[in-house]
Amino acid sequence: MQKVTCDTLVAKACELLENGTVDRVLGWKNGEFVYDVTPALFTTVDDIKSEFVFNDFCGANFSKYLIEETRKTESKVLVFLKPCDTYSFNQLLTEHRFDREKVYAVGIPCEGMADITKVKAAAGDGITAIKAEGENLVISTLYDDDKAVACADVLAERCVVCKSKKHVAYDELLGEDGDVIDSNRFDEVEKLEAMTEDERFAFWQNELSRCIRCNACRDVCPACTCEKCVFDNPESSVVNKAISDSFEEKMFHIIRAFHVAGRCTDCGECSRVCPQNIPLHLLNRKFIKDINSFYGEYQAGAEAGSRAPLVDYTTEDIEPTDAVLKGASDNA
Amino acid sequence: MQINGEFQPKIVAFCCNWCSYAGADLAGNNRLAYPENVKIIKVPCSCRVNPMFILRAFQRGADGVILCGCHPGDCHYTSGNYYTRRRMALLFSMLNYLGIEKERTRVEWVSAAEGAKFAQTMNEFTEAVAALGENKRLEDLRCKK
Amino acid sequence: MRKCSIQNLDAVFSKIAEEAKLYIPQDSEKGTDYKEWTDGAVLSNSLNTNRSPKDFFFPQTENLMEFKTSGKEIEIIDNRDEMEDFVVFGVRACDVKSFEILDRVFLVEPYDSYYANRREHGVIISMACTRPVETCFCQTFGIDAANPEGDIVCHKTENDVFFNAVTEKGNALMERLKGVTEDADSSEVDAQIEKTHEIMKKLPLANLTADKFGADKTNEFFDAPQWKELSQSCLGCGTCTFVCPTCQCYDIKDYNTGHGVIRFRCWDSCMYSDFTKMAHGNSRNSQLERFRQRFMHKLVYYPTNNDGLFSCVGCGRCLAKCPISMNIVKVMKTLGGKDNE
Amino acid sequence: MQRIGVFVCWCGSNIAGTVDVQAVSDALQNEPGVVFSTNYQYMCSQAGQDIIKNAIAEHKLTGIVVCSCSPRMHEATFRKTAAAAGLNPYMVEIANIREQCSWVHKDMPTGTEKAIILGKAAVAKVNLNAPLKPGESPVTKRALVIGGGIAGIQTALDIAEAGFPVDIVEKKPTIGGKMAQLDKTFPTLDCAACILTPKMVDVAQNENIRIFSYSEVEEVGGFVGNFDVKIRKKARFVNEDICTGCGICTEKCPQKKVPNEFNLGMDNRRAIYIPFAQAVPKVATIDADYCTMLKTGKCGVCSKVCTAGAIDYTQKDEIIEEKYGAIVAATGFNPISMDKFDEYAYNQSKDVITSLEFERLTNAAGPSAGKLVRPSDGKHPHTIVFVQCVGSRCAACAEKGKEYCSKICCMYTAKHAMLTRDKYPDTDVYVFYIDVRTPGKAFDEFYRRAVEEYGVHYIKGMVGKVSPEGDKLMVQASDLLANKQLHIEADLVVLAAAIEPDKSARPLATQLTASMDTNDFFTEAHPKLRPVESPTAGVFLSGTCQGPKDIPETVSQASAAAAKVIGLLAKDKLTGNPCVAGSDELMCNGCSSCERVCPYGAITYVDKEFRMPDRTTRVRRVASVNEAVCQGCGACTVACPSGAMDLKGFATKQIIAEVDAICR
Repeated sequence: MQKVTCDTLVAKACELLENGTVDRVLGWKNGEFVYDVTPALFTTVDDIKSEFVFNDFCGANFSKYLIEETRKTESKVLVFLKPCDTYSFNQLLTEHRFDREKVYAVGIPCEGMADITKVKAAAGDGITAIKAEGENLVISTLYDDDKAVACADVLAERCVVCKSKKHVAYDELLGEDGDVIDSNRFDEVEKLEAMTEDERFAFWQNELSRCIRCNACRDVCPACTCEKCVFDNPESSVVNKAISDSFEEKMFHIIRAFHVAGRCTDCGECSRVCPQNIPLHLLNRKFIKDINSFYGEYQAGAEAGSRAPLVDYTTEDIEPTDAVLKGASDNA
Repeated sequence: MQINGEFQPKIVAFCCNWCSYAGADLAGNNRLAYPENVKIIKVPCSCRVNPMFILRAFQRGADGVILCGCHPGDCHYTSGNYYTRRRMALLFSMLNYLGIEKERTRVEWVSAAEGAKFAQTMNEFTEAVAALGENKRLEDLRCKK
Repeated sequence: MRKCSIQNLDAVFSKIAEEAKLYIPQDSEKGTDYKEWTDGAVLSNSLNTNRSPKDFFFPQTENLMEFKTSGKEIEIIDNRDEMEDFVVFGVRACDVKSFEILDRVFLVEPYDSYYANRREHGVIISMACTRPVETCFCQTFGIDAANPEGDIVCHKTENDVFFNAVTEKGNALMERLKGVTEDADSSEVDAQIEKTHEIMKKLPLANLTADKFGADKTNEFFDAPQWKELSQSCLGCGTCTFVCPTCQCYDIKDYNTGHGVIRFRCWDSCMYSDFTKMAHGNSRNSQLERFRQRFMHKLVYYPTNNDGLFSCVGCGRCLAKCPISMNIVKVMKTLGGKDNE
Repeated sequence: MQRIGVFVCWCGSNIAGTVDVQAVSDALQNEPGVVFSTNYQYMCSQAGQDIIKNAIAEHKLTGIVVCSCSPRMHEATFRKTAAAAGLNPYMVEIANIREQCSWVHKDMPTGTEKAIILGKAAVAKVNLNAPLKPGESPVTKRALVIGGGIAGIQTALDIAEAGFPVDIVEKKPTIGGKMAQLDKTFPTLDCAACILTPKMVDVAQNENIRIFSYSEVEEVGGFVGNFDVKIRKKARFVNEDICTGCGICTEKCPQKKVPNEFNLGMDNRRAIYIPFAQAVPKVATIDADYCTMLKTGKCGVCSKVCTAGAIDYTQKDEIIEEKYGAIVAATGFNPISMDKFDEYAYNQSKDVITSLEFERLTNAAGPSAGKLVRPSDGKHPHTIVFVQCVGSRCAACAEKGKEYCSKICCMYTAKHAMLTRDKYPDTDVYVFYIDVRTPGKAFDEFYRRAVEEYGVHYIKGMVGKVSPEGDKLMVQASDLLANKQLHIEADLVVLAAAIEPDKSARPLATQLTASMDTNDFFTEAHPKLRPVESPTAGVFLSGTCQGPKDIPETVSQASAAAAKVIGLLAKDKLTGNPCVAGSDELMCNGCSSCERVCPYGAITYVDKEFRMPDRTTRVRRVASVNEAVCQGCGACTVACPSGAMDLKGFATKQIIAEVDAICR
């Protein structure tokens, strides 16, 4: 799937480390089973050569790590950014969350990452090896013969509806830059909008009632960078660790989505990490779709320093009552 | 809440200090009746109303929440209600997306001179919420009696 | 040992459900989870449930008591419902083992009556594994996936399900199931266990051992330099702890409902920044310390206090669910050195 | 825990008629924190206030709730009562059980129940109230007026007359602005220079006024009462203190081909110049773009002829730093560019001119010494067509013109038409209009005189096209009332160009953190009630920078702005509204959301060092609210996702407590 090879990245990382441009590298470290790649900080060429990996499971968005990383020292850190990661990168810059001077950003092209759940569904349990061969992944399992699965069939949802292959921020680009894509990422949202209120309620009740409040969606989110989240702050009046299928999860997810509205770049990390497979991106995407339709196209992170729609206005903005009607087709 | 077998919705109305709260006072001065289900909370500007307050009201048993502010362009703080308008447009659209009945939330611009509009708005809103019945979709069972 | 054909399993379920709530793993497009059995429910074939069955005995949120105020008076209310009997079917060997680990925490002084109440009313019907996957490492902790514990132990073969009641509770339930099961010998089951053992030897983590860890090893690992590297990308979310069948930490909080106060407990995670926060502040301020706490607890502290028993059962849920794919296996391999790889 | 007293007012029968006041005070007695609860006929009366004062002393109350009429009526009264009894006035909350309860609900049970709930909400809020103290800041007793037109002049004079020092910053070499370019003024037809120039002299002579001409505001910091301003005094290469304004240099300068902007480029001036005879300060200025000496180092004629020795070719821009208590924007207007209005052939023919150019053509000091002649050939025009609303009220052509009415064109066109007919009765004058708008003292009479006494042809309809043909201008127009097309052979066409704010206003607004509308006019603090104040405290608006106006209106507003400035500078200290926003620095992540929604520019960011729990230190960017500038709207509190920003007096916890109490 990937156009850049792991070797290219390793060579680039070693080069920048050796020539002193950076003194550490944020990259992916190989795991036990090919697909369990861990974000890691490399400081030596030896470590990079032996443990750095870049494969179809390197979905993690590193931009959020830069907040902590740039606070550590005065020297630069190398970060590899896929096109979607660069939007988060810019958004964090817009919000003054890290010092741009302390980062050396290398843009890497991306043809989409694989979703291990889809791979397992296609190839069966007990995966022992996954190899990329052309447009396919060849999967070995404990119970079946090797199986070739087309990369396109196991793409993560967020990659299927990829919004941009263009890097909006980098110091250096490996390979060629792509374009912003006219994706159909709002289709799923539209499907929900076309439902009746009752159906939508049933849908979300089913989804959100599975929430275990592990906070993974929030903790991975590059827009959720508060020093202390209101839901962790006993002084905030909304702190609550309990789950109660009648209210708390809805409160958490609505407020979280609202807090990142206009700032969410739709990187899709929230849904990727949800252990309960709740399609959380459908909340954020609803806000993005509404913002586009109410206030004109706006892509958070496309431009560092841009003014988010919720801290802006025009005198002719849509009225809330009309907005609700516009926001769901069954209301018309 | 049921009173004498009839459903009585709980309505929370956030009113900005400069226009809508004064509009509500004017409704009082002119003895324009509206349902007692409506309880007003005064805020300096409609832009002080955090979505969390609205969800909190539903959690605690409100059946409808209405926000009143100065007419766009007339905000005492010049731009507060413009932010309110965007925030609530997005929030209400999101609540409806989650299946919360759209009639339960509303924003209305009421000036200090519009006592009659205030009363009429509250009459209509209360009636609409009463027609929906109890808020079951954003309730917190722990808070029910 | 008794058996019934797979086609007749519904009759068994139906019989159990006559007198107790029955929960079985069921599939949905979002994965597998225990759900209450109702007529027509289909037993899942998958290995692990998303959430572990510890929820049945130690639910994520549990009300402990209520305080009602009227005027300036306070009334204390014990709001526990009368517990009804329930049966959990299809629990895997690793998850069954987790109950022993939880029991050693909750059923010693100070005795947890809420947990005990649920344990007393619950019957565990386990299910031997036949198709372990790459993330399984129960063998590391001496658990035999093919031969689980439980009140009743089940083995599913191609055509039949075999039942072997082990405990008093199990025997009592088996008695009730006489009409829907028949006597069977164990040869088919033995053969299947043999087969599963062969597969287990081939698992990628088959050679992982916990020998380096265990009771009284605190000093060996506490200051290990590797913790820094292991914990550096941890997000501090609670996924690993919440999917873990053996994590047992909880927080007790009060919730003011406006009419009174509900005192409840809910799962807590040692990965959270406010974990064990006290008046003076926090005892573990960095994610490194919190991360270390979790793994030291599983591999060293718990065994120290519990006759060498590890508080990990190798179910592999954290391997599958961690957002950054950091997990106990990587920790054991990194800290345990070369022998462990 | 608070010790709260509850005081339920009967308001005679106004409340007690629909609300069982005894039941209310009994019910609230049991609320958390309440240690005393009573009711009385008229709480606002002296006797009622004494009940409150005594209860505060007797029960050591830390907070009180008055269930009474609207806080808009008596909140101030009860706050004073509390203060008199030694309680912080912000520990008082009012439950509005009259306007919002007894007066709008009919029967006793429902009225009583609602009153109890409103009382509970107020009690819940007071439980979380904290004593508030308004902040104080000193006032620098000096004002800055930006712009030296008639608006700035009037404002500065009024402030100076009241005894406060004022500085005027004018970007041109002289003050006077647009009015100095006008010939006569409507509706009295007195000459603009005659009434303006004495005022300019007054400014120059007033000891309290300093003029920074040929200067611009470079940077504005600080806040109301305490602005720090940097002013760039552009190099004019003439020592102002020495130059006597004799004008010899402007006659001897060999560079003669500089378009004279005062006459809108209709004639030329020298490279060293004094814009007009009555300029203030009357000091020469070298135009560096044209001066041969400055460009090539060869010439020096002006220096040689200057007997005072005022010429200084080495002069550099100078930055002046000054503190001000108040700032007045008086940046004025300009006619819009006619470039986009090809249909009127403005760029094709010299004989299509704007109204301001017409002013200069008819002015005795203008390029034709006051003789109305065609710019192309100097001949007297016999047919003149005036076109109204060129670029004004242009809703459909917003990319070309302006949506608003420029307000002054109807009147000055009537003036131009009338003066033309008066001086040159042989001239045919046509005025094409959409509407004629003459609301103003003696305005409509003026317009009617133009039509009735002077025989100006007023035609309702718009000019479609002006085509130069030979030395004529063929004007194609429609007469809407007669419903026919007109073709007029004109000698001169005068366009009433829309006016727009000066281009310097937008960057200035940014520096002042003052808001603007979409047309770049400054926004008022309130369009009706605070029309001369900007929403940004300490910034005031004078003249057309706020919206189109004529001279009388401009002068009124200029004086109004001055009155507001004087009111501010007369204070030694400013007492703020204590209900202001505040950021919890431990929570703030410095994301800038709050800053972006603040209408007052009250939020800035500072880098602060924090000690982390693990004993390391970390420098973080955090928001800091200037309490003197914050007006307490609360927009920032919702923009802040961390919940770091809160509003005193309307804190999140307080509002949530009210919500809880109401929904209970």
